[in-house]
Amino acid sequence: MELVKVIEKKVIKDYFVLTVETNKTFNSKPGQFFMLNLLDSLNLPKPFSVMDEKGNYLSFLIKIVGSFTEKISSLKYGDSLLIRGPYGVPIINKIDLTKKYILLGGGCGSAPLIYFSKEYPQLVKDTLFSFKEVYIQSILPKLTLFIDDIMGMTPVEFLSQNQEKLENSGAILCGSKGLLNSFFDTFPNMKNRSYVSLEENMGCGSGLCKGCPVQTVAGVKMVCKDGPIFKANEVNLEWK
Amino acid sequence: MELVKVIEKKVIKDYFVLTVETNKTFNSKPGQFFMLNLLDSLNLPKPFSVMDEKGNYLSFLIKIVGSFTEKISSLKYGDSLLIRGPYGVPIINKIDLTKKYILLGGGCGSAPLIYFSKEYPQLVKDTLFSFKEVYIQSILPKLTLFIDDIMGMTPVEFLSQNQEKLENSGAILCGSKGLLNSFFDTFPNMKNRSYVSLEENMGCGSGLCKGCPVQTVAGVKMVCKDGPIFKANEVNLEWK
Amino acid sequence: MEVDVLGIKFKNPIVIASGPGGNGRELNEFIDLSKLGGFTTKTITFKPKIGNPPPRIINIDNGVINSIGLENSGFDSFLNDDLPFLNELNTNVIASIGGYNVEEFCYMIKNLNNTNIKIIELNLSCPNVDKGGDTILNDLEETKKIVKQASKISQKPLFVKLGIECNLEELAKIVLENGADGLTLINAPKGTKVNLDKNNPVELSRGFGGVSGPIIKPLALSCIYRVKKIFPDVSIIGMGGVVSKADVLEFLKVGATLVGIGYGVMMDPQLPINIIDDL
Amino acid sequence: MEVDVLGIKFKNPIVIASGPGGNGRELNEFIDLSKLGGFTTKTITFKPKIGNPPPRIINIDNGVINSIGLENSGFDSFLNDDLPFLNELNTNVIASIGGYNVEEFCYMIKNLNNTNIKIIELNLSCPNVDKGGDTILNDLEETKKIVKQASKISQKPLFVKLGIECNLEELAKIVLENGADGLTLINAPKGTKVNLDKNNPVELSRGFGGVSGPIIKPLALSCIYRVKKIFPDVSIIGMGGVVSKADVLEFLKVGATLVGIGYGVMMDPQLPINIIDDL
Ligand SMILES: Cc1cc2nc3c(=O)[nH]c(=O)nc-3n(C[C@H](O)[C@H](O)[C@H](O)COP(=O)(O)OP(=O)(O)OC[C@H]3O[C@@H](n4cnc5c(N)ncnc54)[C@H](O)[C@@H]3O)c2cc1C
Ligand SMILES: Cc1cc2nc3c(=O)[nH]c(=O)nc-3n(C[C@H](O)[C@H](O)[C@H](O)COP(=O)(O)OP(=O)(O)OC[C@H]3O[C@@H](n4cnc5c(N)ncnc54)[C@H](O)[C@@H]3O)c2cc1C
Ligand SMILES: Cc1cc2nc3c(=O)[nH]c(=O)nc-3n(C[C@H](O)[C@H](O)[C@H](O)COP(=O)(O)O)c2cc1C
Ligand SMILES: Cc1cc2nc3c(=O)[nH]c(=O)nc-3n(C[C@H](O)[C@H](O)[C@H](O)COP(=O)(O)O)c2cc1C
Ligand code: FES
Ligand code: FES
Repeated sequence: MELVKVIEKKVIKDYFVLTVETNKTFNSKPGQFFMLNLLDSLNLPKPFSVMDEKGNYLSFLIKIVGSFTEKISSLKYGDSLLIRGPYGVPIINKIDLTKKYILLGGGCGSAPLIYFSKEYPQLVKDTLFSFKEVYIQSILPKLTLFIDDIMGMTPVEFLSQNQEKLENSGAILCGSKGLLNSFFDTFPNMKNRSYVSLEENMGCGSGLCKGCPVQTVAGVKMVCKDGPIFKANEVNLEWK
Repeated sequence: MELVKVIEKKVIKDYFVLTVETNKTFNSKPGQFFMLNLLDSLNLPKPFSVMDEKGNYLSFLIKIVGSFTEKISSLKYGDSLLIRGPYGVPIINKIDLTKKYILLGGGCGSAPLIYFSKEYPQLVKDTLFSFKEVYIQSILPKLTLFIDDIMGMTPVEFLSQNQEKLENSGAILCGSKGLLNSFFDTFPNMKNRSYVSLEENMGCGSGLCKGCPVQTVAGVKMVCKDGPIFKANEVNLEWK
Repeated sequence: MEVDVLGIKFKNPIVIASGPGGNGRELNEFIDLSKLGGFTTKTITFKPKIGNPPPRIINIDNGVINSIGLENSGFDSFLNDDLPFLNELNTNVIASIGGYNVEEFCYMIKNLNNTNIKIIELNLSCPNVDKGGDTILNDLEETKKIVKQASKISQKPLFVKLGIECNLEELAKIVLENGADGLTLINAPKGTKVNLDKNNPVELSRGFGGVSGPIIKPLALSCIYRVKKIFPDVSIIGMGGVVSKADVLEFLKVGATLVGIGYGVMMDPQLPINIIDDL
Repeated sequence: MEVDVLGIKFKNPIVIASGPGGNGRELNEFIDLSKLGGFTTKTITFKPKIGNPPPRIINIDNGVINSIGLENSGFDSFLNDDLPFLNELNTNVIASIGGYNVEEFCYMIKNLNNTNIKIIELNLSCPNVDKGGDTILNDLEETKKIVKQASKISQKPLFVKLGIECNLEELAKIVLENGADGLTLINAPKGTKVNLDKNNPVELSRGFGGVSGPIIKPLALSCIYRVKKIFPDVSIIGMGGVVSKADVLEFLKVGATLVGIGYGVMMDPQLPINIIDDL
């Protein structure tokens, strides 16, 4: 793993943006992720999508949901952590490049889409980086966000009222299973024009351990290696 | 357990003096010890002898030998830790009060004897708070120490050359098994005038778990509850 | 949070596990044992046992390896010296007994029948004695015989304490079919610590001891879960690394009826009471 | 640190344990497998197995609970698709095989006899399939039969992989007396995680999985120590929580001949090479 240094940390309640300085350029692509770990930890590292890479700086958007995210949220400027990656297939390698896309992110699922919209503006028809609460704006000030609490509705409800946005365009979705399901329940015919970025509990994060399966039309695939981005109509999210 | 606060920490290489502020007066006596633990630790607490108690301040002399002592050595002013105690029988409750004593401490074994000499100067004939290395003086500046490296000999060798110190007096020893054995090998007839403070790996530290046995003339006893101080001729240090 | 176990009322589901709380006298100086759902004695053997030589305690990450070796002053001394004290407590006493053959177990059970103790627990899984329960379990016929005979004689509910170094599901079946009323799960599994800095790098004279504490919690939870799946109605005293209210709820969730605390008492004698106050 | 195991030279004692390294192709993109003492395949079964549904990985303190369920594409696919790649490597390949009956094991062994693989490992202890090795071990007669037959047919040294949820000493005796040449210790013991915040608080669809990582190290060390005490000359591939050079030395100290790394590869694919460079 590579040692990196915390350069900036912007925290607001349960969200934070973490920027680290690296010793090399990783050339990560939107949709890829890194495995992060604390120094001297005997736990497995955990996956986080790149929100931005610029030279020797990598940024992540992280939600505090448990003990690991809690611990990295309390790192200070100059503290070290360990990373390896980038892993996963870049979104750009999977999608139909003749189309334009609505980017729909839910919470931290917005991170890879934020990176995507910066790198490939020509492929983006519109963005819905959606979050429930207003406060998130204070750590992502330069972005136009969709705030449920301001809009008074979810992004899927918003799209139902503005269906023209989806006409002739694909969608790239990244968020909870709830978000994905509600989108495809509402717009079933989007399934063959959309891509979904999946989350699964990960072990190795790098295609070795068979720990992160998803059922696809081509058999069981690994989210970490064959994804996280998949064509929406090729995966079965209900395998239990 | 009680929450206490680090008030002072003096470190020199592998030794440090730790002073904590407590919310109550424990009225610990020389020879007694506390069980110390870190906040949020799932490990067992570990035993440390009191080197001094003054009002709401407790001091310990600690040698860094492993992961726990390493971790407390890196606590900073104001940090919290957990303690419970005091445990063990005060030296004063065990010894023959009609005698005067040579106090022989080896390394951190000096801690309880330093406290004893402060509380009961009338019972002390002489002190040998012995350490191998000179640097220890910088964190125990007010005390007269026996430094092997300065004297060019061990405290037991020194006593062989100054046997008059042992005449008509008892001894209270606290240190490694090596120190105790070398003393009694050299002065076998001191055995029935001396007391030894024993160390044993501890579990509960408070007489519950039968984790810290010593074989005595009266059967198996617990170092934490029945000791740590024992009459030298009543314990078998070779039980294995 | 009152619990009913085979007709016996426990004022809460928290019991002290056998061992770390001794026979109660010392622990009662720190906490009021009458606040507990129950108290399990340190395993009593027919004859006194001097226990293993030191060291008996090896610290490991999130746990401890112990090699006490069932130090106790024997069954008669228990009846005369410890039981009167335990009888005074307003809590349910569980008597843990260990033995080498069916006669020893039966002698002890007969005598316990005439006392106030509420449950008899056969410790067939101590990792720290060369002969005894641990080796009895390896002999399925002997196990059957002892449990059958014990349950015939016992006028108290009979629990059998098992560990994980056995075919747990099969053994559970055997002891329940032969008359045990409940199971205590789990005893400390065997563990070894190596200290490369030492001349004698394998710690503990027997080369291993029993592992307790949070480090065994996932194993303990799975044992209870698996047994409960096969025997949904069996009463289980669950234990292994319980040090918080959340741990207690997790053990209840997988099917424990009562929850034992051993290591937690060594961390802090006050811990069981803190948990009870919080339930 | 060359090691000789039953006449086979290992350039160092480090082998990849079965499972976390897959069948090598993916891992070889991160490290040069030829630097390893050996590489164990993910357990191969006669027929393809789709494995268990997600989640398959549950993080716990100092370890992981996995419920992969032996996902693999079956023995024939292994021979055709994976073995040619493994043959190219300049390291000793250990083939881990799992089965449901003696015929399946024998078919696979016969076919492995004609290959370059160096050791055959019978995985009789996978915690994550409902039928298979785990249940074979509960039937001592079936275990005897399989090991006896396997060792008769095998022209390669035969290792048997055991876990701790069995009477280890007795089983070790049985498999060695019936022709096994060595033992692999230990497979992941069964563990459960409860997440009180969830609707379905017991994680993993089967309610438990196999526990790996430093959390099982004390248990693994004691298994090896205890077996080695009874069979001082047996070759053992030791594993369970090895993540550092010190861990490797500890496993060698209690009697392992080779040391397997599984979880360590998941932490950091580079880890086995870092350790080898440091030995
Ligand atoms: C490819 C990928 C990219 C990711 N990118 C990001 C990111 O950019 N920002 C971010 O904040 N998070 C991201 N995650 C999720 C992140 O890895 C988890 O939130 C983190 O591992 C939780 O660790 P913890 O110890 O804090 O919480 P835990 O204590 O492990 O978990 C807390 C709760 O979250 C649930 N949980 C844990 N991991 C996951 C998971 N992977 N999926 C769904 N639920 C889970 C647990 O079941 C539990 O209920 C990503 C996950 C994947 C697979
Ligand atoms: C009654 C009593 C009073 C004590 N008072 C003091 C004191 O005032 N100051 C002080 O520095 N230490 C004292 N100790 C010892 C102290 O408890 C240990 O040094 C400490 O627990 C080590 O913890 P660790 O995690 O840093 O080291 P570990 O990693 O636990 O151990 C490091 C090395 O030290 C050895 N070791 C650990 N504990 C003991 C022990 N109790 N006896 C002998 N060897 C041991 C280990 O075997 C190992 O080789 C006392 C012990 C007892 C029993
Ligand atoms: C120091 C110590 C002594 C023990 N003595 C006994 C005993 O005498 N009889 C018994 O059945 N279990 C004994 N145990 C095992 C505990 O009762 C319990 O099964 C095990 O430690 C797991 O629970 P815990 O993690 O809460 O301690 C002992 C455990 C420890 C740590
Ligand atoms: C994700 C994962 C998959 C595993 N798959 C197998 C397997 O297919 N066959 C097997 O014998 N053991 C398997 N194991 C067990 C390991 O080989 C090893 O016995 C165990 O994990 C302990 O070692 P470790 O702590 O180094 O991982 C697996 C372990 C993990 C974590
Ligand atoms: S996490 Fe190991 S294969 Fe995906
Ligand atoms: S440490 Fe528990 S009795 Fe002494």
